[in-house]
Amino acid sequence: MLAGGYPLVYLDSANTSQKPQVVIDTMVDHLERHNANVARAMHQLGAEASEAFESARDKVAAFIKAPSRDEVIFTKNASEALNLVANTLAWATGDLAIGAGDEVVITEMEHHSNIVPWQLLTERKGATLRWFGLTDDGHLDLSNIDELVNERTKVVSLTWVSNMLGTVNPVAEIARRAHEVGAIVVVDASQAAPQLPVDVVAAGADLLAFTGHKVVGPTGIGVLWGRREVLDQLPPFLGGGEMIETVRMERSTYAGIPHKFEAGTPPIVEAVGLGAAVDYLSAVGMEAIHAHEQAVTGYALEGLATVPGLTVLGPLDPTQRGGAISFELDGVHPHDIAQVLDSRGIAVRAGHHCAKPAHARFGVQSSTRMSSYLYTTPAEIDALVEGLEYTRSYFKVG
Amino acid sequence: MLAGGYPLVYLDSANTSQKPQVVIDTMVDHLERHNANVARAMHQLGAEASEAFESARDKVAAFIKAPSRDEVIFTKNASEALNLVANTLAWATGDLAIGAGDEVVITEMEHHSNIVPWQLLTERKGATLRWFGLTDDGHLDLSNIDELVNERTKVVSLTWVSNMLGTVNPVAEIARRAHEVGAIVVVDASQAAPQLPVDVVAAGADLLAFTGHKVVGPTGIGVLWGRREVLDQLPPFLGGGEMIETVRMERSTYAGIPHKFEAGTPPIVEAVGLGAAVDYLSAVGMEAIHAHEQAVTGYALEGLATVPGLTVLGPLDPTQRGGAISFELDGVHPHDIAQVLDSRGIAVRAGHHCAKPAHARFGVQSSTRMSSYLYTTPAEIDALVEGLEYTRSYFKVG
Amino acid sequence: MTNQDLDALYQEIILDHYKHPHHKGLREPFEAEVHHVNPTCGDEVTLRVHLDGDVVSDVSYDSVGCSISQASASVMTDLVIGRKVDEALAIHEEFLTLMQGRGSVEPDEDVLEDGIAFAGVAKFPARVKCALLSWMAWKDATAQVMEESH
Amino acid sequence: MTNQDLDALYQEIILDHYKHPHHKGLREPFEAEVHHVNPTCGDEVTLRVHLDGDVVSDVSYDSVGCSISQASASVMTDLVIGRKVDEALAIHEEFLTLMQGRGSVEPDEDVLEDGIAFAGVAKFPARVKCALLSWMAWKDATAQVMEESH
Ligand SMILES: Cc1ncc(COP(=O)(O)O)c(C=O)c1O
Ligand SMILES: Cc1ncc(COP(=O)(O)O)c(C=O)c1O
Repeated sequence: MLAGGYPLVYLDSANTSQKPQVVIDTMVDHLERHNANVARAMHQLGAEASEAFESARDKVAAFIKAPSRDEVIFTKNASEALNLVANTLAWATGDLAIGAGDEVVITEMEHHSNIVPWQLLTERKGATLRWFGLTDDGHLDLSNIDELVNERTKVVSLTWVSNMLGTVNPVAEIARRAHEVGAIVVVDASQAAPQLPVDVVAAGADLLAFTGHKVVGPTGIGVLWGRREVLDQLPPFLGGGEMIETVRMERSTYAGIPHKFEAGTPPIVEAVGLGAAVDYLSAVGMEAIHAHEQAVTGYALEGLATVPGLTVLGPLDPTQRGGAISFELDGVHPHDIAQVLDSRGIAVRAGHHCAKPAHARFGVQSSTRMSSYLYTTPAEIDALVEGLEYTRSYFKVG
Repeated sequence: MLAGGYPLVYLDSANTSQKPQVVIDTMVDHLERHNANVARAMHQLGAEASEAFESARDKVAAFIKAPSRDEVIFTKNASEALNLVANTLAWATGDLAIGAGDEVVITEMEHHSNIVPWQLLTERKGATLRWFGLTDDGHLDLSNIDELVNERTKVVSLTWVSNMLGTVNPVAEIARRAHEVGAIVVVDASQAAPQLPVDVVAAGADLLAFTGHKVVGPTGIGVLWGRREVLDQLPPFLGGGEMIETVRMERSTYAGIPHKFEAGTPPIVEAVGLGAAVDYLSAVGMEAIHAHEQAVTGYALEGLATVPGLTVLGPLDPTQRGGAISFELDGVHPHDIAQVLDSRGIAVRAGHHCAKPAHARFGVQSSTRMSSYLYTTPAEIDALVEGLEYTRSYFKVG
Repeated sequence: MTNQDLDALYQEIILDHYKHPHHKGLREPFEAEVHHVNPTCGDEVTLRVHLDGDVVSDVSYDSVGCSISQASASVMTDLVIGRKVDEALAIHEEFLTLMQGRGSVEPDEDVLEDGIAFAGVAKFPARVKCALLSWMAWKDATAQVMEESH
Repeated sequence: MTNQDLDALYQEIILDHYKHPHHKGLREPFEAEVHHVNPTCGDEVTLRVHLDGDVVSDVSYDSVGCSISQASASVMTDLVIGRKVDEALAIHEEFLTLMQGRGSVEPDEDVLEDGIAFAGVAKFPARVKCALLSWMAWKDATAQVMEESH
């Protein structure tokens, strides 16, 4: 119940998800009864904390079907995971080194967190950033893939599911082309991991990132998965704490994966919470969650189509998209829509959703986005549609 | 109560502190009732989450007497904060740029997290890493400070309180010399912030780092404070999310501090927990905590002196040191000491405590460390001393 | 939030200025042009200032944004055009104080005129930035002109 | 942890090997020398392997570490010196299985001899690495010799 007496209609799950009680309870139990630092401690609490932390790694590895648990690296969020890759590539030597003449390919529908790291990398190393454009119906324009992804391409980094358009991209197909030319493939699964069954190998990824707070886990935790051969070749990212093998003042040597990339005290209770979160999702079943998402999205697309002056940005076929639906409403700015909806207890997002280039592609400054999740009901979609009608009348449009 | 029926005697607070109930309750309340993403959301939950997150920044700014709240940057731990500085310096231009011929000065008593980032920076940029040595009684050897910190010095980075030796370093005095030659001063306050009243300006720091989980806050959150002029000059660290001003595919511009250094969804509930933690410490009073720490440390040093064959590493005067006491016990390896103590419910740390060079300086591989905090009682110190006697008899030494 | 809060936010005056903004469009002459963005939502304003001695003789702008940010630009131009720079800056201060007061500041109609309609906005932290966008751009542009003329 | 657990960990056999380690010290000849570290605690071992055809004819070492890691090195040398390499590797496998079994594996005294005393260690995850340090070093060094002789 919110101020104003309306029940909460939370349609902002692509921004962050709500947490099941079991996630919160698991975290509280850990903080109250097993709180200690990990890896370093020999005592009972330390052993309990390490056990809980490392078993969260096992759970995440199973959740994304990682060939090895050691390939799962805990970061603070998806952004750090993506930056870890771009940042270490800046210092990589050998095959992975990037320099003048080399190209990095992204797409026009990326979240800023999968754009800016590559801008920084290519600017700093004198390499070139290129990208897939978008078709009018919100898909990747793959018509020039063979020219775009070529023998100069060192990295192809793309989102699996767009957080603005909802588009599900043919990741495995693009990965095939990238691998043909010897590029590595980085997949931003921030919106995919919450909604789709993830199999990192089947996806064709060399590296894959997602974030805890969107998969019903806590903030402060993200995941980078990488193929062992790639992770082994990358130089360390942050230095210190337990990422070392041995330290002398003159020189240090580094631990193997995953610890090599986990400097300092990791987000322990956050990893434990994430472990509980992926267990929760697996118990519900990712297939079932995906089916529910498609049903709700289909229902929402139908409902939105009844609102005069409303235009959906992105694919209109629910079987080809994720649960985030961005739209425009003639004559009312997204901020104002979100504000009126909020006065009725309906939480949506207004703005550029950290995807300014995708907005620019469709000639809009900002949009309103509703995003559902496993707890979303058709009645909540009805409330949204009614709320939009009310918004139109409030601003006297139409 | 632990397995074995002993009450817990937690003497590993320099590793991580236990949390007061109010910190846990504040986090649970946030997760259950105000969970949303920050900055981006217009709805009520979003406003509540943003308000809670940003007011945590105010609390931390007050806790360390920061001249401006915008100078407080949330990171995932102290290690990330220190790496953020070393990492952005690698790409800095102008006054802060570091290259061949330049020198970075650290000390032999640093935690690995304040050694490895500077090794990486100096190796990568062709600069030289130098360090203060230690005296036999565990102080910094300042005899050669005028030669060591010279006009080639760009950065002096040192710990305020040693996590191994307990030594409290004369940070302001060293900062004075560093500023004379135009170097910037980075202070690792990971062990100081829990125990001493911190005033970043009085300390003479240009940048200062500490970590949430050692100040009765949660894991997953750390703090970097920096003088605005320095932070403004540093290039961005991680790219993405809310660290931008505007993003086009060709180029982006960046937000001002603190957001420039906070890419992606920040550790929200962790910041809220940290806010509750520093409020708790301030309510108890940092002066009182410091006095308690000195009293307990004095009592512990006396107690340890009664154990035959025990040698303390570091200063023996409790007024000159923090609460971490590392020691050797003739004929018993630290692992074995920690194990026997654990069988009596006493939690200490055994190993190199992420300070291998300081151990090497004293010719030891590893040591046992007891570390107290505001909740530590003299009776717990008595239990430790008894436990050590028992350890000696168990291993039949002396 | 209640319906009352909503109506306090979207006062008639605001909606009027939104539908019929004053002084909109980019005009010549001008001594400084600035471009400001609200990073969180992407709202933008391009704004020009023309000073005639110490008088704000024109402020013209082009902007994309919500009702609050559009109406605020319109009201701002009404308030500053024709004033002496220091008077206009004082009005800017007064508006800033109102916006940052979280709803606890009583606005002075003699100074802020239609600007008092924004009193309700101060209770919505997420919208305060919208209301301030064009004011900040105006201050920035004016400072640039003043600087150059020194 | 109880006192019983503690006694299960620190069996007399372990303490004996700790106080009086077998085959300690670095000796010649050798075909490979390795240096292994336990990153968490800093324990170290330098270890040399001398093969004579397919027989482990000497294993010598210098190490710093706790009772478990010291005793384990001593027991290991007892078990592998004089064996054929593949037999020794099989014993290594068996010891590894015991250590990673979290206390659920029943050790075979015929194969592991004094090594069965380490059964209690398997219940202490933090100490398993101590027990394995020298075994891993031996395996690594042996693999290096085998590789070179191909
Ligand atoms: C002096 C010192 N510096 C840095 C750190 C690193 O802190 P964190 O592991 O939280 O990054 C610690 C604690 O481990 C410490 O004691
Ligand atoms: C597609 C996509 N990538 C990356 C991110 C960044 O995630 P985080 O903010 O947790 O780092 C998000 C969410 O904000 C996203 O939707």
